[in-house]
This record gives sequence, C-alpha cells and structure tokens, in this order.
Amino acid sequence: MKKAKKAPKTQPETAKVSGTAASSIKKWLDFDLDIDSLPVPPPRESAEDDGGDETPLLSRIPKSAPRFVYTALAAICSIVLTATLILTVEGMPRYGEDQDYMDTVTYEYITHGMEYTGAVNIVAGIILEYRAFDTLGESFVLFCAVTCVLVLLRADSADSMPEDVVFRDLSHDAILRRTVLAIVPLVFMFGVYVLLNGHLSPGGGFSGGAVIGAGLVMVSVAYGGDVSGRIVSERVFKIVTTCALSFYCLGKSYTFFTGANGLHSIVGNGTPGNILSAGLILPLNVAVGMVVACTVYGIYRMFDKRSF
Amino acid sequence: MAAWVRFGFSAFFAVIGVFAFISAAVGAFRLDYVLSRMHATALADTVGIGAIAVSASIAAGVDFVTLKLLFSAAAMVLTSPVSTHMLAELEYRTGDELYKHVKFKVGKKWERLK
Amino acid sequence: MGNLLYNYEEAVALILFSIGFMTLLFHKNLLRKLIGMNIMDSGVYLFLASMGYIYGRRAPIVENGDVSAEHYVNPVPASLVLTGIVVSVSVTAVMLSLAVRLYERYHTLNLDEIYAAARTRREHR
Amino acid sequence: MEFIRNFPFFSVAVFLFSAVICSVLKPRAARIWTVAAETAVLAFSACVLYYTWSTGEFFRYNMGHFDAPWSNQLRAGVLEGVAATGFSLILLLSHIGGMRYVNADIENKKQSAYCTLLNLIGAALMALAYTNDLFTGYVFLEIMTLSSCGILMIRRAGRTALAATRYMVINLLGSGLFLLGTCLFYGITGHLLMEYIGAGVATLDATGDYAVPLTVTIGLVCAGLAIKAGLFPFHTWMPDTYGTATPTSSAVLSGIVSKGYIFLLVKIMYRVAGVNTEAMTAARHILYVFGILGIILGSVWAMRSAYLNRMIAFSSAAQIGYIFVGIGLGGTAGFTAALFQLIAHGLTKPLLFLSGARLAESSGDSQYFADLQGAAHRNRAAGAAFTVAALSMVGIPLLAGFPVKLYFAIASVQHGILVDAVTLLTLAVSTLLNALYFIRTAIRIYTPSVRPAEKNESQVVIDKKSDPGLAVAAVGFALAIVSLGVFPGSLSSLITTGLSMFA
Repeated sequence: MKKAKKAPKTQPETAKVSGTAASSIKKWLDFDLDIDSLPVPPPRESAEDDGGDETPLLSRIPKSAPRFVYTALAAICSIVLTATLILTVEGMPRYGEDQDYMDTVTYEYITHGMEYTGAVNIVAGIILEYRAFDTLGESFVLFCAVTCVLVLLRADSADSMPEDVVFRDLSHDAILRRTVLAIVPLVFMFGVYVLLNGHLSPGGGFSGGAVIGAGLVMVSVAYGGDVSGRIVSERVFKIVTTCALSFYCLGKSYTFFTGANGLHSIVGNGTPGNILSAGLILPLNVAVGMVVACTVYGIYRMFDKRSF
Repeated sequence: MAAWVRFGFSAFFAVIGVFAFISAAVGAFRLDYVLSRMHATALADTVGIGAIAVSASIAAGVDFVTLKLLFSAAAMVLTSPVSTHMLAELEYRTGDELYKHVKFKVGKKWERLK
Repeated sequence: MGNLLYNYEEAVALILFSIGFMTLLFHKNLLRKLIGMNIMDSGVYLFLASMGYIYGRRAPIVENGDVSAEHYVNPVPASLVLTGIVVSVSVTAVMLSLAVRLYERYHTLNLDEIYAAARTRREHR
Repeated sequence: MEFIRNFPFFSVAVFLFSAVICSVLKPRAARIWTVAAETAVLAFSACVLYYTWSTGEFFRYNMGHFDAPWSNQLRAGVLEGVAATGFSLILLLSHIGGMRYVNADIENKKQSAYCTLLNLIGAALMALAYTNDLFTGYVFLEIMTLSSCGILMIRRAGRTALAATRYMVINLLGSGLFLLGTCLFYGITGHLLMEYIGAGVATLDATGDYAVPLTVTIGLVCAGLAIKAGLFPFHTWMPDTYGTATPTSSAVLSGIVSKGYIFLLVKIMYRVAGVNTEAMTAARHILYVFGILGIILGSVWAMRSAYLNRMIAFSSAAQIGYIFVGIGLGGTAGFTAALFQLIAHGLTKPLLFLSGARLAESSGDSQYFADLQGAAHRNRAAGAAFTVAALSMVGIPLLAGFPVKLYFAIASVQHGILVDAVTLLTLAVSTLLNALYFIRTAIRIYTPSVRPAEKNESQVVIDKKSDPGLAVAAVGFALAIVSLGVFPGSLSSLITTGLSMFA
C-alpha cells in the first residue's frame, strides 16, 4: 500500500531549532523527518556561511569571548615558547668556541673544498657543489613565488583590472631622474661584479641577481614602466626564466647523475683563483643571477602596474 | 701622542653619529605626523652613517677596507635623501590631513587652517 | 644561567624569534603579521649565523692557499642562511600580493573586519 | 650500480623540469605534459617499490660526486616506495578527475600556471618521500607550502584570497618552528643528514648532556609538522581552504599535501630522534591526546555543518587525528595503522571532493544539503562514487576504512588498559559520528527530491554533461579503495617490512 503522500514541502522554511535532540533523532530515525530540521545550527544568516575561525560549536558564545579566549591562549603559548627558547640557549654549546663536530664535516669542507670544487669561496663551493640539491630547490622556491604573484596580481584583461586602483606615476620627478641616472650604471656594474665573482669573493647568484633586479626597479621607477619594459619585456622575462632554470636543472642533474653512478663528468675545475674556474659554479651563478633579477623585477612590475 | 689625537677625532665623529641615531629614534616616537617623523629619521641615514664611517676610517687608518666603507657611506648619503624625498612627495600627494598639521603666519601669529 | 652570558648572541636571536612569534599572533592587521613573520625569520638566521662563529677565525674564503681548518669559521651555517633568506623573500612576496588582493576586495587589512565582511557577504564558493 | 637506483632522483627531476616547461606551454599542452609527467613518476615509484621489496633492503643515492655526510642524499626503501607510489597515484587521479573544473574555474591564461604549481607539489612530495637530509626537507617543505597556497588562490571567485591568507599564516608558523628545530639539531649534533643526526642524538641521549636542547628540538619539530598537517587545535583553516578551492586543489591539498608533512614527521621520528627515546615518547603522547580530541571534535563539527564541502573538510580534520593517534600509540602496530590510514584516507578524501563537486554541480551548483536532495538520481556515477567513498570513511567492511579501524584496535590492545579503553571508545564514537553524517548525506542524495517546480516535467533531470576525466578518476579511486578493503594484508605487510628497514 503506497505510503500516504507526504504534503510536498514548499521551500523548506528555515529550520527552527527543535528543543530536545532526542525527539529530532527519533523523528530522523522514523525517516519521515525532513532532514533539514535536524538541530543544524540556527538559520542560515548567522552561522551558516560561518567561514570565520569560529567553528559552529562556538557560535553560540557571545562574540567577545573567542577574542578573549584567543588572546589568552596566544599569550600563554608565546610565554611558554620564550621560556623554553631561553632555556635551550642556556643549554646550547658555548658561542664562539670550537665545537667538537668541527673536525668531521667542516674539516672536509675547508681542507678539500677548494681542491674538489675549485671555488675559493668555500660557502659557494658548499652551496653549488656539495649541497647543490638544496640550492636547486631554492631557485624553485623563488620560481614558485613568482608564479603565485603572477597568478594573483596579473590583471591584463580589462574586466579583471580592479576599477578603484589608481596608478601613481612618480617617474617625471627631476631629482629622482638625475640621481638614478648617476647611480644605475654603478649598481649594474656592482651587480655584475658580485655575480661573476661568486666563487672567488662573497656574493654569488642570489645576491648579484638581487642587486641587478634592484637596478632594474630603479630604472622602472625613475623613467616609467615603458622604458624598463623595453629592457625586460614579458617575452624576455619568460625566455630568461625558462632557459636559466632549465639550464640549472639539467646542468645539476648531469652532475648528480654522473656523481651518483661514478661516471667521469666532463666539467673540469680549472685553476682556483681566476674567473673561469670552479667548474659549473660560474655558469650556474650567472643563470641563478638572471632568474633572481627577472623575478625581483617581475614581482615589482606586478605590484606597480599589475601587468607587464 | 698621535694615537691620542686619532682617538680623539674618531671618538668625536662617533659621538656625532650616535647622537644623530638617538635623536632619530626619539623623533620617530615622539612626533605624530608622518612628515615630521620622516624629517627626523632622514637625519639618521645621512649624518649618522656618514659620521660613524668617518670615525671608523680614522680609527682604522686608510686602506682598501676603509675606502670601501667611505664609498658605501657616500652612496648612502647620496641616495637616502632622494628616497625620503619620494616618500614625502607620495604622502603630500595622497595624504588628506596635511592641513591639520600646517600652520600659517598671519601677521604676527601662527594660525592653523580651519 | 652561566651559559647565557656566553651565548648572548644566540639568546638575542631567539628573543627576536619570539618577538616575531608574538607579533604574528597578536596583531590583527595583515601587514603587521607579515612584519612579525619577517622578524621571526631574521631571528632564526641570526641564530644560525651566530652558531657557526668561532673566535679569532676568518671568513671561509681561502687566502693564498691556506686550507687548514683552524683559520676559518664554520661555513655550513652560512650556506644554510643563504638558502633560508631566499625562502623568506619569496614568502613575503606572496603574502604581500595576498594583502593587495584582500584590500581590493574588502577595503581593509584588519583580519577581524575581513572575516565579518566575508560573513555578511555570505560568499562561499 | 643498477640504473633503477636513479629513479628516486629522476622522479624529482622530471617534476622540476616539467614545472619549468609548463610555465611557457599553452594550457592544453601544459595539461598533457603534466599528466605525462605524473604517469612517468608513478611508474618510477612503482619500480622503486618493486625493486626494494624484491631485494629486501634500502639503497642510498648520493647527489653529486661526494660521499655521505658531505653531500645531499636520497634514500629509498619499501616504505618510501609505498609513500611515493601512493602520492603520485593520488596526484594523477585527482588531476584527471578535476580537469573539467580546472577549465571552468580558472581563467585561460592561468591554466598553465596551475599545471606548473601541480608539478612543483609533485616534486616537493617526491623529495619529502625520499630525502635523507633535514635541510632539504625544509626547502621542499617550503616549495610545498607556497605551491599549495598557489593552487588554492588561483581560483578567482569567492574568498580564496582570505582562505589562502589564513592557510599561509598558520603554515608559516609551522615551518618557522620546523626551521628552528632543524637549526637546533645542527647546533647540537653538527650534522644535517638524518642518520648522522640520529647517531649524534643517540650518544647525547646516552651521555645525557644537551638534554634540554634535545627535548626542545624534538618538541619544536613535532609541533611544527603537526601544525602544518592540521592537527586538532590548528585545523581551523581546513573548512575555508578545502571549501573554496577547485575540486582538484582540495583533493590534492587534503589527500596528499598534509600527508607529506606527516610522512616527514614519521621519518624524523624513526631516523633522527629514535622512536623510543624518552623525549620522543612524551611528544608522541601529546600528539596522541590531540589526535583523540581532533577525532571527536572534528566529527562533531562535521555533523553540524550544513554545507557539503565544509562537512568533508571537517571530516578530514578528524581523519588526520586518526593518523596522530596511530603515531601516539607507537610500536610497529601503531605506525602500521597510522601509515595505512595515511594511504587509505589519501584515496577516499579526493574521491569525496571530486564526486561532491559533481553532485553539487548537477543540483543547481549549490553545496547546501537542502538542494543536494536527490542529486544521485540526477548523476548516477557521481552518486555511486560518493557513496563508496562515504561508506569507506565510515568503515564498512570490504572498503579501505574497515582495515584501518581493525589495525587501530590491534595497536591499542598492546597498551595498558587505560589507553586501550580510551582508544577503543574513541574509535567507536567516531565511527558512530561518521556514520551519522556520512550516511545521512548518502541517504540525502538518494532520496528523490519532490520539488514543486519540477512536478510537471519528468521526475528527475538527468545531468547530461559527460565528464570522462571524473569517470576515470572515480573508477581508479574506487578500485583502489575496494582492493585495499579486500586485501589489506598486502599493504600492511609492505608497510611493516618498510618500517623494519626504516630506521
């Protein structure tokens, strides 16, 4: 016998919170209950789209309470953390003393560093030769950051450009133009110097690239986006980033592969001290420097103009 | 004797530099409007770093290291006023409470705009 | 507490770390949280750099062929710092672009107000 | 040295290289390239798993010309093979399953960027599975955080920016603590390779000096990774994150990203800190307590949410609690249960998100339960997939959820009466709560919706849009879930042998 037809429910009106949970569970089990009237949090406006950090369970507590609860918890957390950190430092080995582990790992780096990697600057040797996998991951962190910034801020299509954003153009300022005219050549020269001498003196790909990137940003601020756009347009940005990162990835994969399988790698170390030495470190520094320069400039462009 | 003279000069410049930094810090806290705060802190970059660089180079004698130090101090003295100038211009263009902090001399008295 | 007098540089680094930690937790403005995060990172890098230093030794750049380990500082923490700094730069860039997007949408950077606005606008998808 | 030993390095290199290439390819080409890369890495991981299982011992792979403590090193054993295969399989199926939504949700210009970010997540996962170096783990952990924030905010509509900000702030807290832990480990032992740190920690543990820094370091590392994995008090970003992202992103984020952090935590527990040292047992007990709280409260909040994606998100907070309960129980049985749950949950959750999105789309594109009524009739395939995943979450036999609860029961029996009682009680209560909200939803989508508007036309509007990608993914996930349910012994024996050679 067909069950009596249930009166069709119009738009289920907002569920009034039934008093006892037991009665609603019983009704739910009898299966004739419209599931919407379960003790679901009160009507949609307040807790329904509750995306905030208040979970529905807390939504019944007056608004000010979570704020106080949060601050109290945060205060306890940070005090405990500070206390433990001070205690840790108190237990750490003495500052500035020769630790006993110096004679295993670091001894090898310093004594044979220059001999194997050819780099006078041992830190560059460690970064690009001994622990090269970290630095490969490093430039991909930067690549990932620039992809995220491009995804977030790029708004070349008309509709996606936010309407109330006013672009302030300070590029016609005479003082700025004279100073940048005097400074930029020095900055580029210094950046290239730091880049090329990565394996001889402190510096290297990341710091050299950042200096060159800063030079590009200065040109863009002083002479407006279109002048610097001619130096690094979107095409140049894409080509440089892709070629440099692919070269880095492939070059290092070659070294890892030959090293792991014991094959002889054709990359010689050259005589330490002059520019063209230290195997792959110089070309890698140049590649990383270009990637970092384009990234710094690209990120600035996204914040400044929201498009290339 | 020469050591004393050298120590005296470098100490003198060092005191100037440190005083500039302290006044900048106090200025940054005490002053309320952004332009006046900027005036205080801009002082620190030029006078402070310049004086300390000079005092360090006097104390350490002149060789490549101090030349490099003086060169970087000169670069700082050249560029930091320009950056302060840019920030001030931006604040002037966009800030809307400028009139509250500006006084005009009307006759003998300084009055604020209403 | 005797060791604390010797390890003063590492103590300062970790105090810097907890200052950044507190700023990250207590301030509601997104930019202040970001500044707190940067302080946290620089605290860790100061701690790393100070861990490698040894009194009376030079930076690990080989001068005229002298490769004995007694003359140089421990280079490994320096290489870790170099790798770490790039991480905090990239994270700061992404957080700032998020702040720009949030400001465009909600016209405020105070996270409480943004939650309230998101709730009243009843957006989910 | 056999060629197969290069496969761990190949899988990371393939993903990194294809990430660079995809950023310049056209969207269609980028998608094909990414799917090809994911399939290749799945093949590599399966070979590594088979090779290590057949030879019965792990192998090391020095990156570059220098030997162990000086250069980076990858290490592949049975457990790493299982994790890598699981991660790449889930990544491949989630990407194929959500392909249509990626095209719909994301602007055309940004689709190749989406493929780049997926590749970077794959690279980070493979590196976290295989790495034998703590600082490499931190670097690829950061790549994973940034790219998972990227795939979250790539969807322009809705509050993805707000969700991404919350996700980033809490995750950065976690990685800050982890970085500090890594530096402290280097400070007291002088090494960065996991075995050498483990040896240093063992000697320190024996002699007892640096006791305070050692305990604090272990605490920092465990806290950092637990925060990033979304353990109980730090799971508030989950409903926002999984609720607003495209289905593929929520599937990848909930399925494998939080699992990558947990796998790194298990590796650190075994190799670096030593599972049974006194400090680590204390840390594991704390994680156990938070896991128990997470299971209960996660299920309660899931029950109370009236919005499909938020319900699934809260249930994943509860399932993460399961894994930490397994870690808390400890011993081979505890870790086997935890890692089994890690794989089983990684297979069911993406299916829930993908089929849930399909059901929502076919019922007027709204995630409210009221509108979802009768959705399964409108789209039979998605309804069936959702039900399979929901029943597996509840723990019905013949599905992946059941052996999880079985192994947890076995693991908890080996402990004292109190721990045993608490764990079994939590298992029972959480199964009941899961049943309440999952079966309620299953019933909801199968009760035919009598809508006045549609009364005159045919009773049910069948959703005609064909979605081959989702069909393939649903079949793949369902097969995996059922095979795990029917032959749990295969995976659990693999995990046990892996754990024996993991230290």
